[in-house]
Amino acid sequence: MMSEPQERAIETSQQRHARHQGMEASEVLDVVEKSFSGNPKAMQYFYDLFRDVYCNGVKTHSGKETIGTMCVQIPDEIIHAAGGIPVRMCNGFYTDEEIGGEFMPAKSCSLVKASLGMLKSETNPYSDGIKTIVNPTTCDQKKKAAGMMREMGYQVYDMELPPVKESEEGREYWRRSVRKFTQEVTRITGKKITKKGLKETIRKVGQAQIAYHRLNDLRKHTPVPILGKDIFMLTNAYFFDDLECWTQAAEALCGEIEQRVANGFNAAGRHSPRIIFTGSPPVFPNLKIPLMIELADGVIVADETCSSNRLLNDMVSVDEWFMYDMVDAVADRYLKSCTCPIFTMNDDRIRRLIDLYRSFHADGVIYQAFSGCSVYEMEQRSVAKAMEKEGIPMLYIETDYSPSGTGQLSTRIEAFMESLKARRRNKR
Amino acid sequence: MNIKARIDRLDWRRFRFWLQLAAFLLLVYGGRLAIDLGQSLPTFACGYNRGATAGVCYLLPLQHQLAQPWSRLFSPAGLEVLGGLGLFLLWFVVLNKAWCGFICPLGTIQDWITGLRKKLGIRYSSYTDEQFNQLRLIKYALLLLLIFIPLGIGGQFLSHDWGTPFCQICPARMVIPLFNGDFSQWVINFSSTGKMILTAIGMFITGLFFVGSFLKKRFFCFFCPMSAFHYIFSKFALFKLKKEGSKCTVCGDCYRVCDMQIKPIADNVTKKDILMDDCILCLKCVAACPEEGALRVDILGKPIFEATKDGFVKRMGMEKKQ
Amino acid sequence: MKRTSLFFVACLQASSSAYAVTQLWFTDQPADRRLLKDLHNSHGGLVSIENDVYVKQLWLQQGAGLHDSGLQQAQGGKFHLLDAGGNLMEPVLEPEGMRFKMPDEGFYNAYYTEQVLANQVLNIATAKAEVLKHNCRLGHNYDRALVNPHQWDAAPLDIIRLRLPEEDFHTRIQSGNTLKFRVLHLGKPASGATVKLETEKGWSKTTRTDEQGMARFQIIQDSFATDETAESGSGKPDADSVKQQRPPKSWGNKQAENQEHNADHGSQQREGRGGEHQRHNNDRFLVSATFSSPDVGELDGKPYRQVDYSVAMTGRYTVNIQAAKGTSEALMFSSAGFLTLGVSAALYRRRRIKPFKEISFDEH
Amino acid sequence: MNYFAGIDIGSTAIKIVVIDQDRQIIGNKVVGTGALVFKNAQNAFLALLGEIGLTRQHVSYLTTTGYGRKLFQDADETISEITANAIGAREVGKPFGTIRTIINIGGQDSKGISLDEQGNVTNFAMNDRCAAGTGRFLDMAARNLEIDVTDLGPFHFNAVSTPAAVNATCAVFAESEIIGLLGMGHGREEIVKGIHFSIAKRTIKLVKRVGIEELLYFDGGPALNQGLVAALEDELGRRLVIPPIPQVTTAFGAAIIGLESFQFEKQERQEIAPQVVAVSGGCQSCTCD
Repeated sequence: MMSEPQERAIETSQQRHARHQGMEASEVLDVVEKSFSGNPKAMQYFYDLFRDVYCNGVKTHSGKETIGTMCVQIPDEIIHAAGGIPVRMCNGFYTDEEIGGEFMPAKSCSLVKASLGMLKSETNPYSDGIKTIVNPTTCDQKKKAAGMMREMGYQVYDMELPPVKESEEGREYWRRSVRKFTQEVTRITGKKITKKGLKETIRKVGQAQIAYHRLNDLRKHTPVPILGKDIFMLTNAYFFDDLECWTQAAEALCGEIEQRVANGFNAAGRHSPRIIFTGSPPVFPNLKIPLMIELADGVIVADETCSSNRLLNDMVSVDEWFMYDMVDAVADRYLKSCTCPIFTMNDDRIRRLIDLYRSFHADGVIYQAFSGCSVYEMEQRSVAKAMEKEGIPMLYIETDYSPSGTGQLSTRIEAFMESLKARRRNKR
Repeated sequence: MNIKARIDRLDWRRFRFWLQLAAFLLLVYGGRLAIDLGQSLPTFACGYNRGATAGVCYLLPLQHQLAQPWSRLFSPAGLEVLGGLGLFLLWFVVLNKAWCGFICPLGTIQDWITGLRKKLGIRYSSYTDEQFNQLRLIKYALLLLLIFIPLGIGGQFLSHDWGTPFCQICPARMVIPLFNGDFSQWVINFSSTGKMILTAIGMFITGLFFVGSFLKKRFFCFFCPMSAFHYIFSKFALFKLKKEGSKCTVCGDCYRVCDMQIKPIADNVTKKDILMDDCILCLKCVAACPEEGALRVDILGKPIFEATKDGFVKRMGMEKKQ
Repeated sequence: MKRTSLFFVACLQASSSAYAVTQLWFTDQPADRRLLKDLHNSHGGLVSIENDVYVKQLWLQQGAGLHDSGLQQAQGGKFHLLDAGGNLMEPVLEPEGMRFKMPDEGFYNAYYTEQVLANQVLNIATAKAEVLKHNCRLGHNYDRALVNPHQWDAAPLDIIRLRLPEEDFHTRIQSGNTLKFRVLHLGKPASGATVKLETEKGWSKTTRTDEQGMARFQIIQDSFATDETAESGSGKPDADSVKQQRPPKSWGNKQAENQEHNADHGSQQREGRGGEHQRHNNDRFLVSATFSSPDVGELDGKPYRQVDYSVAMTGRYTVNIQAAKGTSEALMFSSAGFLTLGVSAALYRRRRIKPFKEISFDEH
Repeated sequence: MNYFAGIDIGSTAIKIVVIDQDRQIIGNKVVGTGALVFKNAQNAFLALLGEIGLTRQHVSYLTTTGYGRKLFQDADETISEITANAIGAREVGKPFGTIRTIINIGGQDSKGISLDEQGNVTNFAMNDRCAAGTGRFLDMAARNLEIDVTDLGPFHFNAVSTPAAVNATCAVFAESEIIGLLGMGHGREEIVKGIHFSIAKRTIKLVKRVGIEELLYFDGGPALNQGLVAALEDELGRRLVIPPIPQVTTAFGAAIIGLESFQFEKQERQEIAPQVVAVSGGCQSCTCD
């Protein structure tokens, strides 16, 4: 006797999307957690956080005013001061990229496609719903995304970012944008920004930055005490985690890593080449290239990407703690030192890379560009030239979120690691 | 913790406040204790602060000496001008422009006025880039005038009424004696056309000085011919402001806190010796730099104060509250 | 020859006026104007500089007053010199006067004494000059003793200007100041001596010394104007003439400025500077003292029954600078500066709230 | 006597080389990859050992390379084909001088590798996912023209008139382009020659990214194709160094790396040895009697 087939509820689109996301996230989390021995214990907070958010459907900011941000240039301090919670919408899911691909050109960059794909899917892993999205006018694709997001029904605030950051006009333009945004964000959250409140959030974000810097400085040690994939996990968590929880967890990690340094612990292999990672940002779960590097016996000791280093590197300095001065100071932090390739000049980025290479005693640079991200693709040439001039080996990888073609990529990465090892051997 | 690390973590603002106060008391009241540092001080130790100043600003004897008859000025006896200059350089070479940032009484007064503004919760003003570039030339113009007018007197092209022209318009002459209860410089001198014009301008500038330094940090320093004079010799000074361009992220933190709005401190990543003409070497930039070793102060090539993350965090009040 | 004739004139004058006595004093103005170019103006008047040492040259002058005088050659009198420390030293004598080096900071005192016997009256005339040596290069940390006057006890008649309160090397005597003189006869106060102060302008006052040999003058509040002020002042220095005068409202002219460089020339014309305050205007004054004692004696075999002592020296005074200074005007100007910047900054801040500054084009 | 083996598991063929400690090739074998990659490789390896009279135990160090390198779990070391290729070329090219640039055309990818004076990889470039300009492209073309791959060389030299222009860079589009050319009446010889020039141009563009320096070395299966060699030389305007057995350079390089690693480890062991003795004296955890 065959039992009567039970009436089975078909997944809603949100459920389906959550399942897709969960599948993808847990696959990457498994690699991150299980393919490496000796993960720091304090990293468990972050592994669990990702699993909770992407696989178990835990909403970290339920019931709070979350404001989506589309790029690293949106001042967190100001959103926090207005009682909002900034959540970075840059997304790394292939699932979402495929959704985005349905309404965006095939040649557009994976990150923008995935970010819009997630917004389109109407699921939000972080909170009950995001109504407002702050979109800076960085690259063309993000600029045009604003219209699409409006179509999807989001309230989009266009934050004007100048394409030139060296000029005084650009600086003044951006300061004006941030001042206007400061006013606007209070309208969104309905809470006034006070002098004291802003000072406090500058301090809080500053503390997160201090924790990050502390951790980052530890990576200068040989042997390197922590793998780059863990740092990417940590900084990616900053996208959406509660600021203070994040800082606390990062400080706990610092403590553990400091102990490791004292013990001479080596998180990587004996001869692992030390890598500086740059270019398009690895955003969870698209940690494809970083993981490949570290699985190929490399170790990422530093990075220059907007999902990690650029997110937390530069700190706010205020001379007089007045609203005017603080807002301007915050504005400067997000413009002057930003090494995003959307600006006309890229000298700063090259200089940063060379400095990272030297101060982190690195062996080589790996430059990831998402195909379709024309600015990173274009800048590759000048960076490669500068690196060659400095005698810094660099591997340029053009890639996207698709899981295919890994064989080719891993061959290249491994060959690069082998050549770095040979280079180091010869130097000795 | 070694001394260097302690210095790097120093609360620079407070340290400087006390240092400035000490220097102020020494220069403005030191004469009463019979302290005499001579007449070649590279700072506004105003000679009109009679009986109380512990030394005399070099600009006063310089203008005097240059006003000698040419027959004497351009004779071997005129070499005495070089003597004064030599003494000036001896003072200057040690501290470089830190004379402005730490010792100059007029600068200290401006900082106090700024402090008052801060207490009142009024924001400061700044020049736009364009204004900055136009106004910065004024101090050179003043320097040229304070050299050529006395020379003109010595050459009998101008009357002695135009003697010590800069002192006549310098607000230090009016302001510093006030601290000794001496109001006698607050006069227009009608005894001659030149004196009258100069003292009138001087009084006008004194008025500007009070408003200006209230609204703008170190308002007068921007026009100070002493600053321009310093800059000519600053290359040879032992005290140096250095920048490690490769470590700079061009975040502009240093520029933000700069009282003198010196932009190259942030933007110039190639120049190692970053001391600019407007600089008062107050070292606020070094204190506000979050990049390890990007800015530093050297004496004789030895770093004595260096930008550190640690120090930055402490000075910005971002340390974890215990 | 000339001197004798002058002497007679003096005697004639003496008969008409009790005080019109011929006096001897020193001047640092060379008769030969060509010499001026080698002289420098120092704190102590004209000097020449030899090997970086100030050298002062003084010439003798004789006459009844500043306007009635002429250069004179020494007639067998004696020169004496006190250095900055008050010690006697040897000057270098020259036909017309004396010259001496001034290596040290302080006041040098030069004396010339001459004796003439006539009509059974022995005239002992002394010329005196008090010359300041000061160079700002050497600093200002000097001893009070350097500022205070020296005294030469061997002087037949000496007149000493006592110092003004808080006088230093930079102090100028200004019109309106009270000057104190002490007259000494062989180092002892000469009471009852006649002391006359005469300014180049013609204002003069005569007084007698008290028991301490002291005489006081308040120099007339002079504006160096050739108007009534100067003339009306030539009486007694009463309270009215000392009263502060408002500075005239017309200021200097070109001619005045050009004459400025020759200001040290006593006999120059001042007519061109009507009604002006000129800070650098300075005038000389001549202070002289005469003293008689009924001593009986003999000089070169000729008897005398009375000795007339005289001494004279010049000094400089300037316009009272304080009188030429306006505090209210000063406050007005500083307020103007205060307001200008204050208002413009306020306006600027207001205007900045508006978003953009438009670029304006020139259509021509 | 120690022996070292290198196995290059490529997309179309498995190449095996066994060397002795004097770096002399004792034996080599090339078999098709097939679907059962590991099994085929294992069998071929054992067969080769049998042919030269050795057993697995004689092989002191086994190095695998190629895209299937990770499948061969028996290996002592896996190495990327780029490094192996470079080391192999350095060794093989020694009689000709110092190899500075390698052109490698394999089954599914083509590479340009530049070496420094010591034979270390300084830079390399690979074709992206597309199969254009690879061995697979030649296979496809030969199939379309109904000739054997080994005949491509002779066909190239038999062309009498101007080679046909083959513009497509994509293998799929090229197929239809070839059919089109045939339809227009072009001779197969001219088409073959055209294909060779097309591949040559494409390859040179790739190699230019790493910089072309003297000497140029060309290997991989397609290096057997004299026509393609001629086309590359003509396009470059220079002579190429072609190894005697061009397919096995990479496997040979892998074997050399195995040899070097073996010697390095041995040397290291000797260096560390005295310290080990000193430590073992105080060993408490040792349970043996």
